[in-house]
Amino acid sequence: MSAELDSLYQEIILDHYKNPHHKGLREPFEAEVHHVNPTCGDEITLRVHLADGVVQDVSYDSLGCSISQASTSVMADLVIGKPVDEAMSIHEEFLALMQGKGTVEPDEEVLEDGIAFAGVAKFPARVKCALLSWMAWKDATARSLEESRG
Amino acid sequence: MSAELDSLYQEIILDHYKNPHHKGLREPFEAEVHHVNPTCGDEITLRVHLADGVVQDVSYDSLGCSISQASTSVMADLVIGKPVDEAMSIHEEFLALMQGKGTVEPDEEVLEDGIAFAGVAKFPARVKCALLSWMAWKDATARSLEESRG
Amino acid sequence: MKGLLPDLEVIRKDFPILERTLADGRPLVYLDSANTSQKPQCVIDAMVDHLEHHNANVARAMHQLGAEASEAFEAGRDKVAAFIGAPSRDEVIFTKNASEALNLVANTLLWAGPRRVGEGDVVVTTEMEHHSNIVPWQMLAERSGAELKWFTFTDEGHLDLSQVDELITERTKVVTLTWVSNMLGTINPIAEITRRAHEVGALVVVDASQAAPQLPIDLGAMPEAERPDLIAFTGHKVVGPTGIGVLWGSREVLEQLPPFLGGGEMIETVRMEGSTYAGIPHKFEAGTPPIVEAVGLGAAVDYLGAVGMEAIHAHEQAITRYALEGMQSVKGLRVLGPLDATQRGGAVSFEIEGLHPHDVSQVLDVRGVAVRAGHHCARPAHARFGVQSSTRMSSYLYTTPAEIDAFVDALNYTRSYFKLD
Amino acid sequence: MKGLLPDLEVIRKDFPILERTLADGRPLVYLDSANTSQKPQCVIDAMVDHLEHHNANVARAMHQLGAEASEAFEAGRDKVAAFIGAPSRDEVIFTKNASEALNLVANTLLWAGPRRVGEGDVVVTTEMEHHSNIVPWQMLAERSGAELKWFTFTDEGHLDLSQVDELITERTKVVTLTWVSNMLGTINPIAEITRRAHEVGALVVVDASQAAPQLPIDLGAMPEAERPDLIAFTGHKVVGPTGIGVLWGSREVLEQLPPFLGGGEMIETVRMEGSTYAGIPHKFEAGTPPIVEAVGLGAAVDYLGAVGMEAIHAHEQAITRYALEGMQSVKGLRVLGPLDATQRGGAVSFEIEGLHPHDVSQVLDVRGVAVRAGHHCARPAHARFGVQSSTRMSSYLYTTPAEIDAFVDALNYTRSYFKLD
Ligand SMILES: Cc1ncc(COP(=O)(O)O)c(C=O)c1O
Ligand SMILES: Cc1ncc(COP(=O)(O)O)c(C=O)c1O
Repeated sequence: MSAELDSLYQEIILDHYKNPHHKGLREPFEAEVHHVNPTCGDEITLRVHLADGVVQDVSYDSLGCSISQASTSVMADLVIGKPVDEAMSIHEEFLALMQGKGTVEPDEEVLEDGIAFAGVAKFPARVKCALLSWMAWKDATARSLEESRG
Repeated sequence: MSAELDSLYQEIILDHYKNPHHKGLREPFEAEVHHVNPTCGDEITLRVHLADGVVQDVSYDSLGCSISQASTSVMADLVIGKPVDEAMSIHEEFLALMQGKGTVEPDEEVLEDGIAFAGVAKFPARVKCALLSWMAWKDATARSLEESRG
Repeated sequence: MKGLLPDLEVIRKDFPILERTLADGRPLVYLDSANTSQKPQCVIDAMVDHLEHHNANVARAMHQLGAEASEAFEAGRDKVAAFIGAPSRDEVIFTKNASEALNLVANTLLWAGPRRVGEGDVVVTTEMEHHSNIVPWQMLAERSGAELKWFTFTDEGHLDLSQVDELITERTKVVTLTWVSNMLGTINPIAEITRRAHEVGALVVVDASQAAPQLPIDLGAMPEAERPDLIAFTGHKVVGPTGIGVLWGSREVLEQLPPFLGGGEMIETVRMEGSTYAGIPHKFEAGTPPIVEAVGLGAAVDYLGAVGMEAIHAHEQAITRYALEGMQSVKGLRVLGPLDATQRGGAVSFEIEGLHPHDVSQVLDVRGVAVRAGHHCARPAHARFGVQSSTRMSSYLYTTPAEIDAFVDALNYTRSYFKLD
Repeated sequence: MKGLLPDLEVIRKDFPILERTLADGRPLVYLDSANTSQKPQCVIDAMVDHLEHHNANVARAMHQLGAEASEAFEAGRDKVAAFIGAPSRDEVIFTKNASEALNLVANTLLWAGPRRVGEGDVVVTTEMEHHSNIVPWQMLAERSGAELKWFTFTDEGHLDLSQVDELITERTKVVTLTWVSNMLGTINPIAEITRRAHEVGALVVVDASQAAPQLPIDLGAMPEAERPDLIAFTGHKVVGPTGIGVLWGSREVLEQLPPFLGGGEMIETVRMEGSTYAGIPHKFEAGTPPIVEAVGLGAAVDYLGAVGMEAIHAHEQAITRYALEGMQSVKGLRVLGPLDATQRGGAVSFEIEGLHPHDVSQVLDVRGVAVRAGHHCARPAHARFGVQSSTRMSSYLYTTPAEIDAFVDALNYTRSYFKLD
């Protein structure tokens, strides 16, 4: 039993939960979004700052469970400083991992600490928790890009 | 099988169906009502003329199956010329017979040709057919009484 | 007989009710499938298994049972989406029946949004609709100030398409019609009418209640110009349970419509001062959805899919052709609707001179033949023929030629019982 | 333990799902009954028997199967009427769930009639409602121009009745509130509030979704001044199936309300130019009703009646008292709602300092204990406490003290798993 729980609550996840990286809302930003998980009420306000095709900053304020908080922290680590295209493909990779029901082997090269979420994929009800901030990031990034285009 | 059908389609019923009594809309009347059986579309327009506490006339125009047509004819026979109170108690008696699921023994003294409908009570779907005109009559009579009072 | 399902006897074994007997030990000849279909064992078993082993509320419950129930429920949505070839599974909304699905559309069109229907607009329906596709539009017209107009139909039971130009104009905001008539059996030219309606920017709402059980539907394969914007059907007519209906709508249109009922599951955030709403499909699914019903419906459309909708359609046509032939041999019988089996669905309404439909269905019932008598919730279509009601026989994938024989025999017996000759 | 159902082990045997095991072979400890209840075998069997032997459409079908189906369906209505002591069985309307029942009322109040809600009128609800009893009234307020006001509640989870005079005035047209809160567990003083609302002529709409499963309800025995005008509840929480809800309303009020959805069954006569409507209950039941669901719900309320609602209520109180005691022994745990078991229903929401509800429910789930985590469709009530979500345990007639022990153990284990001390 504890083994099953441990596969979900990896040390890395609990560490990020206790000490989230990049937390707080910062300037500058081109887009701010607010996403909610309607089933449980978890919320995130997230800002994206893009420049020269690179994710310069992701800042956020959020309330939620260990999985959603840790996932936000890991996401910020992964995308900040990356070209938008590369960040998007990391997003795709994380999404595929989460939707794979535990059958997808995570690539540590790409996902780094994100591989700790492999266990979450086996808990369908928690997948939404892990994806909340990623979806918010994708949404905000798309808006930032529109902003800069339009 | 034919026996079961015969218990429903008594000769008396088929006779009234072919040669309905008192049919047609006549003057004078105090109330006219229009009732519909929403499931099958059977309709009746019925007028009641009361005077001196007696049902002087019941006239009607109707469209419907053998049971509903015959029942209307028998009803008119039974109530025309009767004091309103007595007609109401005949109505009660007919209602009890119809709702008795075949367990009520009809009283020929009171119901005359109406006893032929005893078999209908065993066909729940047809009870509504037999009652359509009786309900219309009761409604029209109640309105006539209000009319004369008010 | 050509076109019959090859495994008809095997299929009949799937439907436990077909084995029961009625009064006097008579076998059941069920010819009322347009009213509601019978259920195969696999649908019943799927529901029982769900209730006995996986029952929990969905979406909101995060425990193991909740995950199982949610998965079973959403799998029902996937199966329905596959059954009609929906471009996206999120476009499938569960309602309580087809009537609610049609009301959902008529109701939300009254409120703010790009599709809003108002004063001066025209809503077009037809004279051959089921009441469930007339009354909601009457209500919309009354509440919005829009005008309700309708196609009439010919003596042969076909929509009078010469009215198209008059009815479908720049003022027309909605065109709604049935794919297959539940009374006449007519199959309407959905693609053609949809194309015309789309040309003027009107929304097309199709009542597929009688089409879904009988015709292969592949929305994704239809050219967009000819694809209706919304279609509705009902679980209990596609061998599924009562308590569930389906509204499919294109994502674009569903996103344009405001929410319908308010409550749990359809919200994003609720504050006392105001609320925001979830995306589709949840936006239109307030409250606990029909969970065990979605499980049953999923099993039902899987069953139909396994038999094959093409094969079911061919079977229906073969049976209907045989029935039409048999009925025309009955003296004084007039069919209300097309006589060509290839142009119609399997519901055949008729009248017999000198006999009231109640009396016909009564005699048939005593012989074990279950048909429907009345206006079949299509009073205007009856009025069009100057009749108040009719008798209707309707077959389905489990109907045999022998049952049609029993039906025709019973019609002849009825005439003789009432001494018509 | 005093108050427990004497035949608890026998009752548990009636519920097949209680015998199943979860991952790792752990027994199921189902403490999510306020979300949805489990189903006894007799309910499942009644549904199966109906589908296998008596399935047909109701009202409109006049053959033998149709008569059997109609009788079974209407018997469901009789049983529900008896269950709540309804003055008349025609006052029982079947909807798809409690949410639809509440929307039906909020929706029809917008349209013509003596009860119409308009500009300048006030609608009163409370801050402890389920979203399904908030959002419909927000929509009504927005569409009618009426003002929505609400009772707040105290730190102990009781309605702040000092607001009565301010909220219930001559302008108040509707007062709606939950009988038992699904989040706080609070039992509200329905009789008192109804009396006050009736004094100003306001309509009283009670959400009985959590009351019907737990409290004996006898509408007929209530003095008219204190009897709500309408009450709503849902089948799946009273050991019945999904896909069916109940709206009870006094005949007088139901007759004053215009129809809701339009379509088959709710009409008297349909012409293309306009329609007239049937009397209650059919006026509010458009389309094919939840037939097999009514059969299941009838069996469900019969089952509860046979066990006895007084006995079930006593059982719930005993279990809830025991649970509250156990929970208070858990360090850092705070109950959101009344602490006195005699003043509350069996849903107990709580938070544990330093733990997110998802994480609590996750650890519990791995131990086989099914509880709910989130806002339980009562976000405003959570906001009132300054929290975003909570964990909720909810018992029912099949819950044992041993299950409560397992639950409390699991809470302590959760604290230690997350190294809280
Ligand atoms: C108090 C309360 N009201 C309304 C509802 C809504 O019931 P349903 O989801 O069946 O419509 C619920 C349950 O979810 C409830 O607990
Ligand atoms: C053509 C058509 N439309 C709508 C309906 C309504 O379906 P339901 O009663 O399930 O809402 C029916 C069946 O009764 C129908 O045949």
